[in-house]
Amino acid sequence: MQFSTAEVDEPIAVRRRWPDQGVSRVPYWVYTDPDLFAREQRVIFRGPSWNYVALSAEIPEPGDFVRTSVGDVPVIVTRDRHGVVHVVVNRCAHRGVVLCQAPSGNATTFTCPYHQWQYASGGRLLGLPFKKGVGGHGGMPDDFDNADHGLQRLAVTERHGVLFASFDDEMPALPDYLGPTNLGWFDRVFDGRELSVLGYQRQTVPANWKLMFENIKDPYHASLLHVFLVTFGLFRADNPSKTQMDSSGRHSVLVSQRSTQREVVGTDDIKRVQHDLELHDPRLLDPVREFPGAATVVMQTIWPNLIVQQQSNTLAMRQLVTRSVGEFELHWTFFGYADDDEEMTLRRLRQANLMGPSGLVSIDDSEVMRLAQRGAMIADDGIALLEMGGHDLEDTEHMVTEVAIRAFYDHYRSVMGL
Amino acid sequence: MQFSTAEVDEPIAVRRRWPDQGVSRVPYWVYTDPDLFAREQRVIFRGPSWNYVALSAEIPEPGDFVRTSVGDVPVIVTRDRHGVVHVVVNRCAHRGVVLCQAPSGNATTFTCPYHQWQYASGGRLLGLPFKKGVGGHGGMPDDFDNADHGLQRLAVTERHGVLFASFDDEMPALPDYLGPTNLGWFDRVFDGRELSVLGYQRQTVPANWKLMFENIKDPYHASLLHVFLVTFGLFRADNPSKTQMDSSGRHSVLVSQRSTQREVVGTDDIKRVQHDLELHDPRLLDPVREFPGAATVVMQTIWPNLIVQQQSNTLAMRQLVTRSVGEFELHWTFFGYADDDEEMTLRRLRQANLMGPSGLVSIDDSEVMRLAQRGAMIADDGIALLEMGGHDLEDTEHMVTEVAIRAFYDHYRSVMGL
Amino acid sequence: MQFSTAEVDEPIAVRRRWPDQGVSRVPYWVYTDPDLFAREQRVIFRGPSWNYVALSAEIPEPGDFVRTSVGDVPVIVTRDRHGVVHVVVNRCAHRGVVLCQAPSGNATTFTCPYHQWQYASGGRLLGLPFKKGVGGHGGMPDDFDNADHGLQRLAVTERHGVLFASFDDEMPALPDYLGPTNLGWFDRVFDGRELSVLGYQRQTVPANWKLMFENIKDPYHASLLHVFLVTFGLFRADNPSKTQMDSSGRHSVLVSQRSTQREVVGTDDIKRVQHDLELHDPRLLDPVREFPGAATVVMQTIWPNLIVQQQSNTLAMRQLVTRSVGEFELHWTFFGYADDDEEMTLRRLRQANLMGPSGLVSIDDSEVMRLAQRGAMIADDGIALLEMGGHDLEDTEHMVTEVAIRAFYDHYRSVMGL
Amino acid sequence: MTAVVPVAAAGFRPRVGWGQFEAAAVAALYDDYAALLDAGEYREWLELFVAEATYMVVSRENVERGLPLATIRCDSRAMLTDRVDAIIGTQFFDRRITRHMITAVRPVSLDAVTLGTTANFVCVETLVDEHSMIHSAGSYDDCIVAVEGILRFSSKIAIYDAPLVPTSLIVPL
Amino acid sequence: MTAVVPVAAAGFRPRVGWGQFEAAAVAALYDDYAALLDAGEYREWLELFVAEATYMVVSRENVERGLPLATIRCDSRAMLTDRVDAIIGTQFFDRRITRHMITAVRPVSLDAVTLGTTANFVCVETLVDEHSMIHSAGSYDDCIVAVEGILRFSSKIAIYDAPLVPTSLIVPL
Amino acid sequence: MTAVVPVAAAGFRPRVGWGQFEAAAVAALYDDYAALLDAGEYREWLELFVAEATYMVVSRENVERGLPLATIRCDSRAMLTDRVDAIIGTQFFDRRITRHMITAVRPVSLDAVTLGTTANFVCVETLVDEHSMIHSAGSYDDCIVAVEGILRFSSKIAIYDAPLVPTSLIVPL
Ligand code: FES
Ligand code: FES
Ligand code: FES
Ligand SMILES: [Fe+3]
Ligand SMILES: [Fe+3]
Ligand SMILES: [Fe+3]
Repeated sequence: MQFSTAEVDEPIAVRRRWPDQGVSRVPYWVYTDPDLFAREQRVIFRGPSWNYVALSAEIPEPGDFVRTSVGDVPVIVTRDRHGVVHVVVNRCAHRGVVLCQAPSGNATTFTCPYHQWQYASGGRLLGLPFKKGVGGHGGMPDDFDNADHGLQRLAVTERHGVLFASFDDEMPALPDYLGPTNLGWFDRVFDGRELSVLGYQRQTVPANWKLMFENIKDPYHASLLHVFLVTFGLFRADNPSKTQMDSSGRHSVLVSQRSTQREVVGTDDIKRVQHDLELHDPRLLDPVREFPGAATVVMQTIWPNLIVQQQSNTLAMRQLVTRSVGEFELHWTFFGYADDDEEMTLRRLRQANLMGPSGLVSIDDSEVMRLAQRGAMIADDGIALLEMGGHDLEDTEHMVTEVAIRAFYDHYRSVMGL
Repeated sequence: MQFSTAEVDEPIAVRRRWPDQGVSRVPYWVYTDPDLFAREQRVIFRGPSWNYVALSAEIPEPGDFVRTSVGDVPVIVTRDRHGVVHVVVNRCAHRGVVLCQAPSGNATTFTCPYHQWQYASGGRLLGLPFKKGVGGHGGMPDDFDNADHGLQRLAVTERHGVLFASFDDEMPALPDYLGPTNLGWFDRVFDGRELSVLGYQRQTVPANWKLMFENIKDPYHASLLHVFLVTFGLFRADNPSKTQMDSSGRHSVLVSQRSTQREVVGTDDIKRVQHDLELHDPRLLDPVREFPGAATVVMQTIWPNLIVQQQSNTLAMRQLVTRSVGEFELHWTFFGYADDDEEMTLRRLRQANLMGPSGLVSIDDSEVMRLAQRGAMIADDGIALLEMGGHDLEDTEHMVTEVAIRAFYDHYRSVMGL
Repeated sequence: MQFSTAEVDEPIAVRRRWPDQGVSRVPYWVYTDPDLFAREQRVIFRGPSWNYVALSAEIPEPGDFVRTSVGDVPVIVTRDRHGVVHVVVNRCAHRGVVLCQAPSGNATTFTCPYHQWQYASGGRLLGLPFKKGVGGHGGMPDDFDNADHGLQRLAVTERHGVLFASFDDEMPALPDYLGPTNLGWFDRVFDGRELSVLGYQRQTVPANWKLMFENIKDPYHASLLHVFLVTFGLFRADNPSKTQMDSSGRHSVLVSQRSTQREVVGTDDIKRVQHDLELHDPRLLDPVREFPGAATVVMQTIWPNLIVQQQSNTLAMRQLVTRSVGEFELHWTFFGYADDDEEMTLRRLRQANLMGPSGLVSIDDSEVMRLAQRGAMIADDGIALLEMGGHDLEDTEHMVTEVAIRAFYDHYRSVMGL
Repeated sequence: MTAVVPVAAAGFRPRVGWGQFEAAAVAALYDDYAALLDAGEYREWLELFVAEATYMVVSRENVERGLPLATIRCDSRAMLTDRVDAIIGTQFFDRRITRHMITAVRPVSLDAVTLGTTANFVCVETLVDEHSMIHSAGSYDDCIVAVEGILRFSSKIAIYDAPLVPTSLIVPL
Repeated sequence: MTAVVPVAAAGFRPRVGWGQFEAAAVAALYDDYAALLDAGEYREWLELFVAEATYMVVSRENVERGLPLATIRCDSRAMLTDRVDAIIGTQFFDRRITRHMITAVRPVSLDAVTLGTTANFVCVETLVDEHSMIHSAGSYDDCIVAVEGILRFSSKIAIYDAPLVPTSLIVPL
Repeated sequence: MTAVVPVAAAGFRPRVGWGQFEAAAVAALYDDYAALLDAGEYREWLELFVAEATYMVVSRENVERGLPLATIRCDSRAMLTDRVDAIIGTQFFDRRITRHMITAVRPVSLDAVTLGTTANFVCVETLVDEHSMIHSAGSYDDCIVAVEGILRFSSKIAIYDAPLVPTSLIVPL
């Protein structure tokens, strides 16, 4: 079978009407409507988009594979015996069994447990037992052609060790998809050096997936919610910073620069700051500059399922996996570079304390997403406000704006026909 | 945002048709249809009704607040610095975060964790960080007016220490809402004396919320289900008793009088009674008369979310909080009077053993509600029978009737357009 | 109330269209659409079908009863004081309480806990408290007739100790319902000898109920999935075997014959076989022949909720109880014959290690059903393939076919109007 | 006269020595406590209390807010017996099978007569036709005395963490 | 010959003394039992049984109704070994990670050779891609003997409370 | 310098003797550990570690795949103190009430200074307005030393079984 990426019948735009004020408003039903969620799966995650699936460094050798998901479709990312990477849907073409359960491994064939149908790394059906019957009895019809019954394949692209896949075969090349500005920021971290995977952190968040993108595209909250960041000078609203989108608004990057000092300037953002707090073990935060330029925090969101995180020396891919309209999984793949020395590796591992399900920054975010979802679920006629920084969709040179969220919903509306 | 209290589009009355026999029948889909439940939220709990929210004694001081719910809308009941009580929806006007998590406390401002928007006790938006931007950058548009972005306020009324709220600003005064008869019974317990809160008991019940009202409006079951009551003479079908509704049928009161003896009279209701059972510690039940008149049990149901319980000397507000079509929360606030001596307080605390999630009376009720919901869920074409005491809607002078339930559904149908 | 067995309004066939290739394809939405599931309850389980409910040996004495379900309707199977078996819906005719909670017992009357309405074994309403009121007050209307308010009764039929029930009063006799071939296989195990119940095993399976029938009607998987069976010679694809349906295709039987040896013949099915594996305690598998003919495995599926299992000497009724579109319960009633000696009983008890939630055969099946459901839930536009053995619906003399599944869906489509 | 407010310490209580009490005997008392409740032997379970014992089940919410209301309040073993009589004889409910998992039993106060202990509990409940699930979790705040060499509870307070009880709390914690 | 009906006492069994058995050694046996199962070391786990040992997993329903059927029935350690061989070598299933929480280990019978014990268990299971959840809860009814000073199970019956098993019962209880 | 990869043994570790360590004292250490965390006394909880102690919370997935990343990584008690400061002072989250059920504490390595232990844990969590539920299950892989006769953790690794953490892991395991 193949997923249709065709438009779906139900006329959502009729049932649901976006507020007249446009993208400076977000109706709460975008976080709670199961039909809308089903539509998002079809037109966004199974539609014309490049979904992050893995780092090439996770499957360095021929036969290596990892399991992951594109939207809520389980897929296997494989490297075949010739070193070519494939992404196939993890569902048997016979009767639909999810056939691979290992989170990762090395195999050049995949066999379904139910009737032992065997597939190649690229999804091709290699063979099935009793195809010709047994003792002249049974078997598949003469017109049965293995070629028609492989695992569904996705289009695959790789750039500097990062793997993306799409259900759409007509996708533009990744550089065109990202646009020049965001491509530049992408290449800043993925500069062609070999990556080394440090490990995974995974969590479920009881919130709609779009709240995660809102959160990362929202510099406004950082200096207000993340007391830890501000307390230790990692982020301040008055730090030099900027927000840059691609032309469609679907991708964006937030760039900021650590302040060199901690004195209190007269900004609003420090009400809850613990001025007296000092680290007992400074090794928890001993950032060193490793990238060209002054930026110390670069958070890039790549439509529709990826956040590339560079906070000081902790680097991670944050992959969104949608579970339901009210829940998503966040998979963090922490990495460094193959040429990191052990001291740098230890630094990254220690700074990882800031991120993930126990992250001294991200705990705050998970919690407000959870509470925002609860707010959205109260009733379906509420509306969120996105007016910080005005109503426009332009790049900015500061952090006091919700522009990247507006741009996100501008694109979302066009894709979803809302 | 504001909740619309307008009628909703889906023509339920068309999809669902009430049985021709009228309110002496109840179709089981009223307990199981999620669309109907959503409509109840809009037209009942967020419609023209006075919802119980708290006792004034729970927030005696300026700044005191408690969290609770109206239907499935979380609200905060606050007392401002001037002593005025407000009820506001517990959802930030910015991007919908449920902002207050403390079950109770003292605060004259409420700050949302996400971007530190700050609200007054009455919901007015006091301020937000970076409203004017930072260093000349960003900030809210010039036309942004705090007055447009407060927490949604509910109308509030208080009578003799009991607080009610409504999403409808056009509500009649509480005495008119209750009607003379039920107002009289209300004032019997709430006679203006200062109340003292003894504590809370809370439980979830896997049943539709209306089954709770049916149960309390049903004197027929009391002498048959509650063996403990009958065994110890607290209730008998042949006790002097009556059932009184208001003119709309939405409120009702059941009044009964303990029998002075335990001999077996020839009623049907004693099959399961344990004649030989005696209390090992009579302090568990040593009721004293404290109200004028002979009534010893007065159970008053006030549309749409309150039961006022007086069973002997145990007094409690039972607040219904709807969670889903198949589950509700029951919040019990046990109270006495500020002038109770310690002996009376202890008596109330001991008699509390009869009520709540471990109540020697209410355990029975929770269980039959659970089993009635399971019965309703079997299939949606079943119908319950409400013919005890006939088909009418008149007050009665006895306990052998389901009239108060019929009256409840008579009102329910008119409000719901069924 | 009575369940209507009438057709339902929603025009499913319009919303859902079966693939053009017919029954050699199964669209995944048959496993995931809640509306379809509701329709199945009405037109299949509450429609013209004989549902297995119990073995007569479970309720040998007058007054004996067991609780079970027909589809998702809880029922009680009772034997009245005269020895007559009845099947009644376990829901009070008054206000819907599920009245019987004991899994089994002995009682000639059933009393609802809520208001003590009392029913006879056959569901007749024997009486209710206060029917005539108390002291001249209240009570039921004069026109209230107990005869109108019994528990809903199902039609009941018994054959050789096996009890079936139906919501349809016009059902054909069981022999006609089964058809001659399947009746013959049925009578092979149920030959009129008295049965003895050895015990129960019960499990929930997170899969649509039809996947269970597919699994049992699928001989193709047996030699490929069940390594234990093949390893110990209990099943091989090249064993003499056959698949036989009734004329409608709804019932079927799979018959196979253990091979006398374990040498490897050149079939595909032994990839995973553990050639070196020997039993440390051969008593785990010491089958003896007990039925006429050479068949050692006979798996019969009887529409819509029964599998009769004979694997060597382990005999069990597998009853399907639907819980939701994505979950069913499997209730295993293991039995033998009253004239079994203790050695045979022990043999059956030991061979029971092959079946049930811990069965060395059935563990495999539960797991693939779980994984097939997960595959079906991925998206609703996938399609399963049923071409093994061709496209036809004819009986076969071999195991290399999916014909019985095709026949099942052929009947399913006609009943469901798909 | 009985204290109105449960004397539960909401917070942490540091460890003291076992004094004249044997740790193993205290552990045995808790083990028997769980085994008796989980076998439904409520009458025998009563024997683990002295006649004057008080038994309370209370929500952490009330304890922390200093409110005197308990969910189950027995000011004597006799009153606890009345509750057991009710569970066995007068209440209607579907059977609950419980498993009380009691861990971290710690001595927290000691005098010539009484050992104060705290412990954690998680109560797993199985209802008819349902899977086993967590009913409640919380902590105990108890007093233990020796009666002719046998340990008994002179006071027991079970403090449950979640204010919301799932349906009912029937089997004692 | 082996008893057809599991010799499980459905009800409560009162405590006896530990006799010649050391309470700590019995506790260690149960701790190793849980640790081995939860690490997936099924072969080593077999070593905790004597050769003649019987092992059964039974639903409380069958025990209470006096029905002989077990869900897992091994009439010897050899038969239990066959099951372990199957779990390791022939069965298909997604990996289950378990945590057997065993509490309230109590001596309930004693003779010159054998100590009878009961205990409570709650088994928490973690499946691929899912959160940890309760798989089952119940009680043990066991017999323990000393073999050259080392304690082993001569019989073990795990009685699970909920008749309905969630999907499958693969890892022994 | 600190090891990059957590020195957790993914698999089973056989039992050794208690040596110079008292089993009861080790049990008391774990009991205090649970009681302090579950009472929210995080500062006092820090006292159960020696200054040089390392503390890690890591997913079984990373351990089994040999990946060095931990979910919480503290290379000293000072760093663990920084985390406690953050939990108390800088992080935003709704209150979590936990119950750490720790069982099967077993000695698995012993030298003149250090006792290696493993144990099972199941952490039950209660959130505002919700029922108590399982947050996580897993095993401990610890090192214990005696400081002036008092037992302390010199290293602790909590390995949780389910790769997916429900929302957040805030209270230490
Ligand atoms: S379902 Fe995969 S081989 Fe049949
Ligand atoms: S959501 Fe409340 S301040 Fe932004
Ligand atoms: S509901 Fe059964 S008697 Fe009233
Ligand atoms: Fe953030
Ligand atoms: Fe009642
Ligand atoms: Fe099978």
